[in-house]
Amino acid sequence: MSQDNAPAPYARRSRFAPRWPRKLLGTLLTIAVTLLGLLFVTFMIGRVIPIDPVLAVIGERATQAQYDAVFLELGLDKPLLQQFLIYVNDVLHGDFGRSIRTGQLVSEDIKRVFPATLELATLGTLIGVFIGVPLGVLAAVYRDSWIDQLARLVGLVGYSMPIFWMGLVGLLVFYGILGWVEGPGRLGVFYQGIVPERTGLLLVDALIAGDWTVFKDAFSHIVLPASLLGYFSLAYISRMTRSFMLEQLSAEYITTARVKGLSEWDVVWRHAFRNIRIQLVTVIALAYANLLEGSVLTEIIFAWPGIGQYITTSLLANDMNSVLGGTVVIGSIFVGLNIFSDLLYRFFDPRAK
Amino acid sequence: ETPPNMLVIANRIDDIKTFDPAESFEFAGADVSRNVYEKLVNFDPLDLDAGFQPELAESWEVSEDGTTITFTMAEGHVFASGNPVTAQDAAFSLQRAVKLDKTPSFILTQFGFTPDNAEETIKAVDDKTLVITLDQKYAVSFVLNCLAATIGGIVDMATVMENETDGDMGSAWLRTNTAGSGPYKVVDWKPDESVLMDLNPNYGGDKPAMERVIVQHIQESATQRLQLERGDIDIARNLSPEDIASVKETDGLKVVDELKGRLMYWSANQKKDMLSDPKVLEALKWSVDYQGMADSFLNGQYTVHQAFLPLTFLGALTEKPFTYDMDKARAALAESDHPDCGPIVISVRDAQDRIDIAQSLQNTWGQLGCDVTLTVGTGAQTLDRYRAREHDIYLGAWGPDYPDPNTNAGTFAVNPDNSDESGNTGYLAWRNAWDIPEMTQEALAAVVENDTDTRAGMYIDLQKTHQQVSPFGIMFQQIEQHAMQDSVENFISGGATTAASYWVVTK
Amino acid sequence: MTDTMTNLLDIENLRVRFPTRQGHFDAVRGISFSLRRERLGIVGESGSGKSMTGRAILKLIRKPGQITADRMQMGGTNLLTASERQMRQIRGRHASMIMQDPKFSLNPVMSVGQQITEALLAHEKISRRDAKTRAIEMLDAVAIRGPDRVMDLYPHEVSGGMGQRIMIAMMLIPDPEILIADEPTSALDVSVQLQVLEILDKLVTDRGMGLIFISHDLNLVSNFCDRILIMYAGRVVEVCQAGRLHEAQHPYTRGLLNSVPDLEHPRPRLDVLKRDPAWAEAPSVSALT
Amino acid sequence: MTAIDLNDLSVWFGLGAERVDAVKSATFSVATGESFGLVGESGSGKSTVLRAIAGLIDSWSGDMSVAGEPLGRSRKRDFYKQVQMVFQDPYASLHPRHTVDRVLGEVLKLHGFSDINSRIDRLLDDVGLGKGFRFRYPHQLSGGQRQRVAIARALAPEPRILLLDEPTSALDVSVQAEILNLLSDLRAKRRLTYLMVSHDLGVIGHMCDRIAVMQHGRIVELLDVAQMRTLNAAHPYTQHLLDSSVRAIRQDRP
Amino acid sequence: MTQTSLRAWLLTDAPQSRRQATAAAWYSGWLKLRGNTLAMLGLIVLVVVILAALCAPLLATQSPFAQDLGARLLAPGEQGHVFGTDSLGRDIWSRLVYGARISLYIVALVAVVAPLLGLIIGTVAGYAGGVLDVVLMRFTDIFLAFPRLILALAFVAALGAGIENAVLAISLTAWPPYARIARAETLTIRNSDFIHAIKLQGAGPIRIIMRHVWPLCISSLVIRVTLDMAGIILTAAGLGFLGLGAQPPSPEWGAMVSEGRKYILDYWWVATIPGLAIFTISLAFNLLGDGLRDVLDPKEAGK
Ligand SMILES: Nc1ncnc2c1ncn2[C@@H]1O[C@H](COP(=O)(O)OP(=O)(O)OP(=O)(O)O)[C@@H](O)[C@H]1O
Ligand SMILES: Nc1ncnc2c1ncn2[C@@H]1O[C@H](COP(=O)(O)OP(=O)(O)OP(=O)(O)O)[C@@H](O)[C@H]1O
Ligand SMILES: [Mg+2]
Ligand SMILES: [Mg+2]
Ligand code: NI
Repeated sequence: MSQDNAPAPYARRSRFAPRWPRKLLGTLLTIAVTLLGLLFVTFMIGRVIPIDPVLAVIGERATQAQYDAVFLELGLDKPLLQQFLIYVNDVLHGDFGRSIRTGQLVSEDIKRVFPATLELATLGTLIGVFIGVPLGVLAAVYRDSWIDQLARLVGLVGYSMPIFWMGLVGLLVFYGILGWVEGPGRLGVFYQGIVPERTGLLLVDALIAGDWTVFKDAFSHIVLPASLLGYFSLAYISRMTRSFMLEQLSAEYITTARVKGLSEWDVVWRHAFRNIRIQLVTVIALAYANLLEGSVLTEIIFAWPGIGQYITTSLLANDMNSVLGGTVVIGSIFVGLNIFSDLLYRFFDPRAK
Repeated sequence: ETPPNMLVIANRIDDIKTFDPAESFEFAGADVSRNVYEKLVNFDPLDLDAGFQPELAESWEVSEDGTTITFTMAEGHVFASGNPVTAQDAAFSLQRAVKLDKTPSFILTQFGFTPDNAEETIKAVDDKTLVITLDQKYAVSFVLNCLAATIGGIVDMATVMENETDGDMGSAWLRTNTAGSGPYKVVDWKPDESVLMDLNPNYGGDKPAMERVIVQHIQESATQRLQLERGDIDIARNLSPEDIASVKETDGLKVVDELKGRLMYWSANQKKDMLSDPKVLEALKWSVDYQGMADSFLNGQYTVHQAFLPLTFLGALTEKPFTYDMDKARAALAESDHPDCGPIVISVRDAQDRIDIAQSLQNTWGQLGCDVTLTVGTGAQTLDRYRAREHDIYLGAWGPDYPDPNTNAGTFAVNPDNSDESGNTGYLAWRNAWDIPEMTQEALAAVVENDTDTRAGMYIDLQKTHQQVSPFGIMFQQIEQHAMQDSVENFISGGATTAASYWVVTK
Repeated sequence: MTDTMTNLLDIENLRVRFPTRQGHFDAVRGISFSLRRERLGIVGESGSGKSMTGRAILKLIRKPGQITADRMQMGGTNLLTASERQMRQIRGRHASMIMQDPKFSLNPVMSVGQQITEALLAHEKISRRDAKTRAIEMLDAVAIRGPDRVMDLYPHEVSGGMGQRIMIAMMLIPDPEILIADEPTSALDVSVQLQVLEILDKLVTDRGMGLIFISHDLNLVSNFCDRILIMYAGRVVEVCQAGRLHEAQHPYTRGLLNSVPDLEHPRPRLDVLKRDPAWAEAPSVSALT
Repeated sequence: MTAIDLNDLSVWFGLGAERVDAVKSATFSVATGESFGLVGESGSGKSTVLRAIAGLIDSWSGDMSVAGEPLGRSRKRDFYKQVQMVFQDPYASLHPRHTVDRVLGEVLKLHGFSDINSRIDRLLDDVGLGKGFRFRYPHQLSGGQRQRVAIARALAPEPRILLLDEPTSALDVSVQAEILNLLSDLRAKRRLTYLMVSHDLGVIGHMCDRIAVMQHGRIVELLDVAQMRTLNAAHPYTQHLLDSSVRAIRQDRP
Repeated sequence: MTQTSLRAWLLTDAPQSRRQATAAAWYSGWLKLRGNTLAMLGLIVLVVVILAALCAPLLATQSPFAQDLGARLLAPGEQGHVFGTDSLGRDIWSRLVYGARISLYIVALVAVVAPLLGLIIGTVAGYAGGVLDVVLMRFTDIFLAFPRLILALAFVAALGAGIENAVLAISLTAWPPYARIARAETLTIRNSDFIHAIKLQGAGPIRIIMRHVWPLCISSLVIRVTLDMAGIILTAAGLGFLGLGAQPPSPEWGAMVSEGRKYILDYWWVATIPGLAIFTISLAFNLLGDGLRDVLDPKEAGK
């Protein structure tokens, strides 16, 4: 089913402005409203949680005087709404505050951890797409045959496995026993700091620097967690592809294509697949967004210093600045991907114009 | 395989917030600090039992009245920047810690230093002489032990002040940068990921064998072990007992045990009627399977210990009066006012070893007839409740803040004002609402006793009473088990008194 | 013309069977007919198996469905034994089919031009450019104005009548000998309907094509076709010459004829068809020639 | 007396640049007991007129009155005791998860009838479905049977006026005959007024007394059935429509 | 009634009573489901798990909480422990069967709360349209854009750890997709003729939403929910993994995996057996959900 992934209907246009600026304005307004809401909810959660943010700063041994000083410093004496407005104002100036936990600017932290997640999620999604889509198409074409059943089983296994358990087992087998891949972390210790950091994406940086040994090592580190995440999203992508394809393959225009004497390959890929591309983009965007936010457990197990782990650890340490910052980033990406797939939809589907 | 001049360690280091010695108060931070900053006095990693030794200060003199200590600075210590270490640097560093008044500052301020008087009380007379004035007489060992703590690290005044912003005395810069005279300097720190240290080219001591040290943050024990087995790391510091057991069996790997200062204890809130009944407390203390836990899931990582001073500390009490004895426990409970034992809630934070201990307590106390439930929360959550004195039983761990017996005596056995208003959250006795005016006096008396043996005796007596009457059920002392490649020698994580030292390691 | 007498298609005892949970269901039950260069109409009520017959000829029945027959001969080819590969050669090239509803039968995300040239490129070694020229000519031939422009349109941008004509152009461009038109006009307005029929008519007369015209509109078929098969419940109950439809004997045919309200001949009540179970059981009437 | 009176009715959809004027100042009236037909090409606004009368569209201007009562923006339940509608597609007009019994029962309950059981039986009888159909789901019914249920539902509140939107266009000719006969019978029995849309002039000619021809949202001509039969139309569009529905299709027929 | 006549009674196309109509509708769904081997496999597994949960006291060989520090980490089969023992010497098999209760409880609770919330918000937004739609959908978007585990963690942190709170937190994070589905479904339904028809009887919006729109949305929700079951258990397990799910010593499966992960290299079964249990039950739910898709999807039923 595709309904749940349908791009969000964006706010109604005002009556006055001409068409496309109005559309743009509406989209921007929607993003703004959504993000503001996101900020508000996160902020409220941060304040409602019955954990003392001051304690997170000063730790177990502090005296009451130190406590009071930090209380004032964090602006906790001000009314909630004012605190929120101050926060929004800061965020608008690109200032997410300082992380209590790492002692660094949250924006710096995110600049560091986000590329790690981005790299992992991107590779994971690519794996998911390159295996999941053909698998889904095959399953649909050979509906109810053993291929379909196999694809279903493979997909559902991916959907059902506890990812943290598979992570540990994968690590044990492929790293511990077989030694096919490198272990936890993003890069072997000897390779650290060799290639200059440009994008923060190690694979890309290594390519830019033309350093193959670093590239190989980084790839060997990422391949296992990425495959796991890929497998997880593969499940979702292939199930969705299958149901989209089934819908298209039963459409009348497919028979038309067959009547023309087209080969099966053309019928499936040129005709049916063309029609699901756009739905598929939405699904892939969603899967991608899910990997960006949802790989916390994988990150922990593979010691992957990514944003999921960052936010979770921060949350457990009640480091709300980091949590808010990370959430805003992930939320924005989510909204961004949503809008991107919406735009793609408008751009590619001749019917949407 | 790791290169011969490089040490790779897997450890949980996500608690590092800063490297600034005036602020740093975490285990992983202390490890870094010890290798980067030198102190006036310090511990020799190869002979920790010898106690503090001269380092930046080559000698010191105590005035007649015991309130003034004059240090003479040693030659040949140079900061990584190339600046020599002077008394001005030392004075600046200590004043700075007092003035910044961050969490660990109490270690210094307990001697009467305040942000206002710091410039007078801590003073560099010349490049070589530092004079410290205390508000009263203290045991010299107490003072010097405190100066050997992380907060006693001496920073490079010139470099730090160059990087000052908004009058913060360089504290923003020192979070992520180091300016010390120790064997190493931090080259790169990626929070939750790794710390990279290289040699300090100006280090005055012998050139360490390890020219580069990398500490990687690896959360999972299984992951650390796999890395060790594959030779990707030299040392794994957080292996579970089961993983340790297997490493012991593996060729080419070895395990080194080191007693740490961390205690595992439970404590009962004295505001709760039933839990303030001494007989109930006694019953609870008898019905803990100390040895069973130490031999099973805590195997090798904790040793049974029942006094508030950890072994290897001055005056540590080795007696372990309580065993797992259900008969005695039942008898004690029967004598109490609560023979049926009411509901008990154990607050425990979300760490697996603590949850395991809590489950064992739940099991054995359950056999007494108590209805025990657990609430697991994040560290901050449980601590919050503890500080607000809302818990029933808190299952916690306590590590000494500085290498002097007062660190634990001052919190387990001191409670100057038990009122809610006083908010004396720094004292564990207060957190458990345990009102002990006499014991407080006794503990404070030990602080000023300058004769070391007498002082030790005072602490032993204090602990003996404490063991029997306190609402604290101290159960275990931590043993850190480091698993490492056979070739690694001299890795010492600092025992109960200090942190890890990398500069003596060879392989 | 001499070859108007040769049969383009011979079908004997054609069955289309679908397995269902309650046993199997025969949508077409043993019908026989042949097609020459003529207009052969197939009429019958909804579900009587008209479309299935059309699709069975091109072996386009979807998966669980099965086709059986004693004979299926198209020109020199035995369709029964033809492989899927051979069938692809036949489809489009030798026999084509116009689908019921242009709205659903054109690929919504491919331009009209792409869809038409594709049919050509699948069968002939021809450059894209030439294919395009041919496609424009073809669109012109089916009376589409501004064919260059229409080539770049997407199906949702053309009206139903245009869509139907595009379908026709698409199916005719490889120049097939047999065209099956499945209710090509039922979705159209009366006026557009006429245009489409005119085009089809011209093709049969000018190109000598064989046309199978499927419809449920008796009047239309009787006016347009040469021969008519009347289907009921998967069988052919009657075959007659188009001009003589009004003389049809079978009660089902008569019933159908009488139930249509006629503007010119009003009746107070319409006759209602009384179905006789025997109709469904009677053997199929052969329409072989 | 007039059952339906439309004066200068305009209906539009959407706002601003997207506005579609579906009906433009339509004016006609239907007498009580009369059967009035609405014809025109696809998209000319026939259904829209019916839906506006039924109160399913808000964006309209002009005057409408039913049985002498002017209609406002919202309709009371009483209005629906007067006017009911039958939709084009019997496959879409029944709730796929409700049995016939439930469909009719709910309507009767909404209109406050108490003897629901007997009424359902009677309604089913009226539309020529036996009691055997009462507990079936739509998927167990043929198209014609579904349309009968839809008609039964429309008859349930005992309305005076039925709006029929192409009630047979989705059906076979043979089934169409049954439904058309049923509608004629009901009209005779219950003295109903019909406003009926169809694009099949044969059906309209069979059922209606007068017709209105619509093109591009406008009513271009009103004529009675006799004029229609004699192909006597003034407006060229009507003429064309009549022509094409009776003209021979092949000119070259020998 | 004999068997054949019962079957005929159920298979009838012309039911004679309300009861028969409902029964026949269920029976035909059942037949369809039965035709799907994999879905049946899923169903059977689920039935077995439910039975196991119900009969836990009978099946368990000892108390799920009984510790025996002397017999810890035994391998499957040793000393009569079918699946071995865990780190506190508790019998894994007994914990597993008792744990089934908790896992099923979580699933059942979430499966009721989240879709209901989504259904209400989605259908109201879809049916009302206009400002209410925009507001509700913005609201949904905000929650959808939230990192899910983070939101759940935050809720749990706010409410305190524990299974009920975990369930609540998961529900609060799980509803937005359901709201989206329900809204999309409502949008297609709300302009259909049968809704017009009931409007023409003067029915009010609440009645239309509850009695006419809901029944149609529910089928696509049910399909989606069964597919999500696995995710729910896994999220709960994930919370347990982070120590925020069920409280020890409760034998919740996720918590069991999390406890056992320390031992995975040498005592693989401690984490693997509950892991396999989670895997099995979620696979079962997925297979069943996949089958239900065929049974419930009105689009398919129409054909
Ligand atoms: N996949 C299928 N499985 C089972 N029965 C089918 C299937 N496809 C079609 N049928 C049945 O085959 C019969 C013939 O269908 P067909 O489409 O040929 O009818 P038709 O005469 O073309 O009707 P219409 O005028 O409505 O197009 C119908 O009763 C239909 O229900
Ligand atoms: N909900 C709507 N939103 C926008 N435009 C609409 C809507 N409903 C109908 N229209 C437009 O109004 C015009 C009239 O539509 P209407 O359905 O009344 O035509 P019709 O005469 O009934 O045609 P048909 O014979 O095809 O049913 C058409 O152009 C149609 O596109
Ligand atoms: Mg057909
Ligand atoms: Mg209409
Ligand atoms: Ni979907």
